[in-house]
Amino acid sequence: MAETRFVKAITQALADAMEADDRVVLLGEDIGAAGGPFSATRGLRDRFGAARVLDTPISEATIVGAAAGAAMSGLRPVVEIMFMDFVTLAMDAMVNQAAKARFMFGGQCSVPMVLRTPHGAGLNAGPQHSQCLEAWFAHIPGLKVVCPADPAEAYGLLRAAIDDPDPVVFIENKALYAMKGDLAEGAGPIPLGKARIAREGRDATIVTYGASVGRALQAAETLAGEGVEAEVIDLRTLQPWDKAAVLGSLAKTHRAVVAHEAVQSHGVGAEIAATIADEGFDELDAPVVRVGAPFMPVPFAASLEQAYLPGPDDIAAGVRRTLE
Amino acid sequence: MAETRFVKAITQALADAMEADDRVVLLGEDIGAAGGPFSATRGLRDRFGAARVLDTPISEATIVGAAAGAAMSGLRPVVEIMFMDFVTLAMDAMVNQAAKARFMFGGQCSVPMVLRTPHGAGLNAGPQHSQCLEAWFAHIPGLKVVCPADPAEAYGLLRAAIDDPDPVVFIENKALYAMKGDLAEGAGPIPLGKARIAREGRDATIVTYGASVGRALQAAETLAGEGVEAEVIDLRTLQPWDKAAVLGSLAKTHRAVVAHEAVQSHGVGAEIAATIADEGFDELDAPVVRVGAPFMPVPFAASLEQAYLPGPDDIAAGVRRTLE
Amino acid sequence: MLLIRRVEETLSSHFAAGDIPGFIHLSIGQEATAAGVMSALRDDDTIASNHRGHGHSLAKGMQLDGFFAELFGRADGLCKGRGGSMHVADLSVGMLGANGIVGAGVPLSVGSALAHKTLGTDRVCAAFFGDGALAEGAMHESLNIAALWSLPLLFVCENNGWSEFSPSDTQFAGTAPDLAGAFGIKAQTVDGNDVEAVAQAAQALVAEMRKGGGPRLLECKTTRVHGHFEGDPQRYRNPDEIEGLSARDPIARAAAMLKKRKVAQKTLEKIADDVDARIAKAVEGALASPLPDFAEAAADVYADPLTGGAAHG
Amino acid sequence: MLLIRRVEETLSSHFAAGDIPGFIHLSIGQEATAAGVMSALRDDDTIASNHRGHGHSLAKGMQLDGFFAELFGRADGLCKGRGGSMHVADLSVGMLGANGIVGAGVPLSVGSALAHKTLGTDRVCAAFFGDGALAEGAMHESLNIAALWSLPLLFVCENNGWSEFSPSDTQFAGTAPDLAGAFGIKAQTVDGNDVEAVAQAAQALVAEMRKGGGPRLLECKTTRVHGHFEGDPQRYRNPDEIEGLSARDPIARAAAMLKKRKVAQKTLEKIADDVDARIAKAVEGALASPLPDFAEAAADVYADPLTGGAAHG
Ligand SMILES: Cc1ncc(C[n+]2csc(CCOP(=O)(O)OP(=O)(O)O)c2C)c(N)n1
Ligand SMILES: Cc1ncc(C[n+]2csc(CCOP(=O)(O)OP(=O)(O)O)c2C)c(N)n1
Ligand SMILES: [Mg+2]
Ligand SMILES: [Mg+2]
Repeated sequence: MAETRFVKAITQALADAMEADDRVVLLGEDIGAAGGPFSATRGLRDRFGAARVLDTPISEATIVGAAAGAAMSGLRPVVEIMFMDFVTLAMDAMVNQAAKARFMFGGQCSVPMVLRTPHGAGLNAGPQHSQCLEAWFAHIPGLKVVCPADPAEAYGLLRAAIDDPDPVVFIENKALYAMKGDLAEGAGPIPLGKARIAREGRDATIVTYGASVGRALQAAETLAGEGVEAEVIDLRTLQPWDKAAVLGSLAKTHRAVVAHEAVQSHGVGAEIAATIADEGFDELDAPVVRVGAPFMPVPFAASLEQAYLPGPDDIAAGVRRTLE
Repeated sequence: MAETRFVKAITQALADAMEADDRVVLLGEDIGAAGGPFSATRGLRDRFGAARVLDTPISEATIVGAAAGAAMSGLRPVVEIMFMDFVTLAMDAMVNQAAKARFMFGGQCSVPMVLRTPHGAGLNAGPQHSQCLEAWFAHIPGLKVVCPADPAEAYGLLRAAIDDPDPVVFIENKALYAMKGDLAEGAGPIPLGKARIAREGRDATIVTYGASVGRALQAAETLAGEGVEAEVIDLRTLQPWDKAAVLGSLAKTHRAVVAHEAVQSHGVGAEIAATIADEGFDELDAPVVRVGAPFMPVPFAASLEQAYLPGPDDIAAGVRRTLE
Repeated sequence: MLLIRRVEETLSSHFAAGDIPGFIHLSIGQEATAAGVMSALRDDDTIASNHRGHGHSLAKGMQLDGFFAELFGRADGLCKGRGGSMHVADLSVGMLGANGIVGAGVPLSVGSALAHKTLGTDRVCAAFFGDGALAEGAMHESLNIAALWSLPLLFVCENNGWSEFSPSDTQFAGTAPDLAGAFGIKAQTVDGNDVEAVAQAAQALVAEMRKGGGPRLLECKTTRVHGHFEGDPQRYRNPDEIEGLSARDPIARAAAMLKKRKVAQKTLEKIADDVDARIAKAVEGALASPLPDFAEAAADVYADPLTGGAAHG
Repeated sequence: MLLIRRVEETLSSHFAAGDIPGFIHLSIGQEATAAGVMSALRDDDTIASNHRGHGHSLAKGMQLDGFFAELFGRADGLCKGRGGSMHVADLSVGMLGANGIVGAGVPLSVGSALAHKTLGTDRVCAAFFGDGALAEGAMHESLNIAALWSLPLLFVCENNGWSEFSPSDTQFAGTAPDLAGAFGIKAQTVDGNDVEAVAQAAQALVAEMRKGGGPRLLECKTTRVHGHFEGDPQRYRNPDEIEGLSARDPIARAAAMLKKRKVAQKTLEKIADDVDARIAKAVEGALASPLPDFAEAAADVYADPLTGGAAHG
C-alpha cells in the first residue's frame, strides 16, 4: 500500500503494461521528452526508449488513425489526446475505423488500442479545453468507455483497458490528477463493465462516475447528517455499463439520481435514466433525477465556472427531490 | 399545392432562400456542376452562378470551418456533407468553433450557417455511409438540430434553418429523398423548436422524428386495427425539442414510446425518455419504452440491414408493451 | 491484372442484374497500378486501400471465393456480409481493408508501417489513394509523420483525373509529387497503365524502403473507364474522352507486350480460361452461400463478450 | 509593438500574482510580426488568430480596456469573461478571435476571405499560426482551397522554433514556404523580429492580394522568449538559447532604428508613457469590473431565445 497521486497511478499503469508486453507503445504530443503536459508519462521515454514513447506532431486525426492501423498490425498502442476537446479532430479514426474494424471485417481482427484523454472543468481553461464528451463515444458500437474515480481505480482500469482486445476510450478528469489515494503493491487490472458500490445506503441510489464520484460521496455525507442514507454507485465503465448493479441498487432504494459533470442534456446520464424508466419502472417510487452541467459551453471566468460545475450540493438537492 | 419529392423540396427551399437573400451561398462536394450526389442542388449552379454554389475539394474539416468563418464575415453559408458519417471529420469546426463563437465571444456575433447532411440506412451502403449521429450534435450547447419527416416539412424547416441566426445541423434521412408529398404554393418557414402532432390518439404517445415518423404512422395504423389509438408526435427539431408538446400528450395518454432509427443507446430518445421519467413521472402509467437500432454498426448485406432497421413492427410492439 | 478485369466485368453485369447490394466502384482501366505495385510486395507486407479497392485486394492475394461472397452480401463473405465492396478485407494476406472514408486508409498505413518498424521487421506498407484524396488533411499529416519517423510507407496515388464527378484540377492545386517533395519525400510519376513501368518503379522504391530509406511516393497516371460507381451515367464527362481511353487500356497493352515477347497465344488463352473458371466457381459459391445470420453479427461487435452484469448498449 | 510588450509584461506579473485565471501564452519577442503584418491591413480587413493572440489582437486595434477585463475574467471583458486569453475577440475591428484549437483559425480565415471575395470587396483576411500548426491537416486543406479559389488570404506563419516543449524539427518535415509552394502559393520568409522587414513584405503581398492575386504566405522567423505558457519552467530549453534571444529583441531593434533615424528620445519616452498610462487605466478598470453574471451568460448561448414550448437542453 502506498499513497499515490492519480496521475502517478496512470504513469505506473503505463509502465507496468509496457514492462509486461513489448507491444505496448505510447503516442502523443509532448509525452516523450517533456513527460506529458500533465506529467502522465514522465520518465517513460527514458525508461522504455524513444521507439516506444513517441512524441508526435500536432496531428490528432492521424495519430489516432495510426494507432488503429498499428493495432491491426501487431502493436498495442496507447495514444494520448491532450484535451478531450481535441478528439473532435480524431472522430473518424476512432468511430469509423477503430470501432468498426472488427465487425465490418467479419471478426478478422481486433483493434487493441487505448485513447487516453483528460476531460472536465475547474482549471479556468475555457470552452475549448474543458468539455466532457464521453456520451459521443458511448453511442458508438465497438468502443468501450472508461472513466475512473480515484488513483487505485485509475491504475486497475487502465491496466484492463490496455489488456482489452477492443478499442477503449479512457477518460481522466483533469481535476483528479493531483488527488491522492492508496494503491496496493502488485495491484492488477479491474475488469471493465463492473460497477462498484462506493458507499452503501438504503434510501436512494446515486449513479455516477469519474470526478463526480467524490462529489456524490460528499453529497451522501451531507445527506447522512439529515438521516438520509444514499448509496453511491461508481459505474467505472460507461460502455458497457453495469445495468445489473444499478437496477439491483434501485430494487433496494426505489429512488435514483444520475450525476455527472458533462452537460446534462444528451449526456451519459440520459441513457441510464432512460433505462431505469423502462427496465426499472416497477421499482421506482419517485421521478428519476439527473444532475449535470447546464446547457452552455464551459465558461472561462472562475466565478462562472464555479456556478457552472455540478457540485455536491446539486447532487444532494437531487436526492432530496426524489424523497419529496 | 403541388406534389413534390422530398429532395426537390430541399432544392426548392435552397433556391427560394438564395433568391430572398444574396448572402446565402452553398458549399459542398460535387454540389455544383454535378448537382449534388443526391441531386439536392440540381440546377442551382446554373441559376445562381458558380460563386454562390461552390464545388469544394474533399476537405470536410475545412469547408465546415470555412462556413463558420464566412458566417462570421457576412455570408449565410449552407454546407453539404455528403454522408453524415463524414461529419466525423468536421467536428472541431462545428462543435468548438461554430457552436461556441457566440457564447465565448460574449454575444459579439452570430454564426448563421446550416450544415445539411443525409443520415440513415436502407441503401446497403454499409457501416460508414449509414450512421445517424444526431445525438452528438444535440449534446452541444450552441447548435440547433433539425430532422424533417416529409417534403413539406423539409421545405419549411430548411427555410427556417437558413433564416436562423444560429448554426443549425439539418439532417435528411436519405431513404426519404424519393418520398412524394404535397408542398403548398408560397409555403413559408416552419418555426424551429415546435413539434407537430402527426396523428392524434388517446392511448399512447409515440415521440419520433425524421423517417421514423412514417414508420410510427404505420405502426399507429396497425394498432388502430387492434383498437389502440396511438398519438404520433413528430419532434421536427431535436435541439431544442418541444418538451411541452411531449409532456402535454403524455398527460393525455400516460404512456410513452420514443422511436428513432439511430442506435438506441445514448441516442436522442434517451434524453426524451429521461426527461419523461423526471418531469412526466407523475403522469406515467407504464414503463417508458424506447425503440432504436441495436448496438452494432450498420451492416451491409440487405438481409442484415433489414433486420437491423427499427421498423413499424418494432414500434407497434413497443406501444403494446406500454399497454401490458 | 486479367483476373481483376474479369472479376470487375463480372461484377458489373451482376450489379446490373441486381445481385449486388449497395454501390460498387470499379477500377477497370486502373488494374496495372495494383498489379505493378503488388509485384514489389511480399505476403507479409501490408496495404490499406480505398473505396475503389477490388484491384488492390485481388493483387494482394485476397481469396476469390470470400471476395465474391462478400460483395454479394453472403455468410461466406470474407467479412461475413457486413462490409461489402467498400470494406472488403483479408487480414491474412495483409490487406487492411477497403475504406469508405476518402483518405482514411492513409493514417492506418502510417500505423501499420510504424508497427513494421517498431517490431524490427523489414516489412513495408503501401497506402493506395486517389487524386481526390490529396485534398484531405489526413494525407498531409500522414506524409509529415512518415517523413519525420522515416517509416517504411509507400504512398501510391492513383491519379485517374477524376474525383467523383469533378475533374482533378478543381480539386487540388498541386500534384502528389510536389506535395511529397515539400516533406522531403522522394517521389516518382509513372504511366499507371503500363504495368511494367509501375512494377519497376515500385520495386526500386520498395527496395530502398526495406533498407531503411523511409517513405516514398509513387504517382500512377491512370484511367477510370467506368463511372464513379456502377450506374453512374457520367453525364459530366465528354464521350470522346471515354472513347479515347481504349488506346491506353492496360490489359491490351500488357497483352501486346507479351505477344511481342513471344509468349504463346495458347499460354494467354490458358490464363484467361483459368481466370474465368476461378471466377465462375467463386460466383457460383457466392450465390449458393446463405444469407448472413443476424445474431452472429450482433455478437461480433466486440472481441470479448462481456459477462456479469454488464451489457453493451 | 511597445504596447504589446508592456501589456504582456503587465499580464506576466498579474498572472504571477494570481489575478488571471486559466493559462496565458505570451508573445514577448514576437511583437514585430503582429505589428508588421497589421501595418498592411485596413480596419475592415479581418484576421484569425491562435492561442498566442494578444499581439495580433492589440495590433488589429482591439479595445484595451475590454481586453484586460476579459483576461481578468470580468463582466466588462470583450467576451464578458466567458473566453479569456485563448478566446479574446473583437469583431468590431475584424478580429475573429484567438483560438484554443491549434490550426482551427485557418479554416475560419478561408471562410472570411471567401466572404470578402463573394461580397465583392477588396478586403483581405490574415491567418496567424505557429510553426507547430503546420502539422495539422487543416493547414493543408486551407492552403489548397485558398489556392483553388484564389482567395484574398494571407497565411502568416510565426516560426518561433517551438511547438510547446518540442523543437520544430521534430514536428514538421518541411517548411511553410515549401508547403505553400506545393500549392502554387507565392511565399516569402522574413526576419520576424525586424518590424520593417515584416511590414514591407506584408504590404507588398497584401497589395497583390487586393488586386486579385490570390493567397500568399509570409513566414516570420521569430523568438519565443517566455515559456509556452506563463509558469512553464522551460526545463527542456537550453538557458544559453534564451540568453541569446535578447540580441534579437524586436523592440530594442526598433528603438535603435528609430534612434538612428533621429526620432527624439523624448518622443519615444512620450510613447512609452502613453502606453503605460493606457495600461494602468485598463488594469484599474478591469480590477474594478464586476464578476460576470451567470444568468446572462446562460441566456447568450443562442441568438434567439426560443419561445413556446421549446427549451434548449
Ligand atoms: C471523407 C469522404 N468524403 C467524401 C466521400 C465521397 N467520395 C467517395 S469517392 C470520392 C472521390 C474520390 O476521388 P479519388 O480519391 O480520386 O478516387 P477515385 O474515385 O478517382 O478512385 C468521394 C468524394 C467519401 N467517401 N469520404
Ligand atoms: C488541436 C490542438 N492540439 C494541441 C493543442 C495543445 N497546444 C497548444 S499550443 C501548442 C503548440 C503550438 O505550437 P505553434 O503552432 O508553433 O505555436 P506557438 O505556441 O509556438 O506560438 C499545442 C500543441 C491545442 N491547443 N490544440
Ligand atoms: Mg480519382
Ligand atoms: Mg511555435
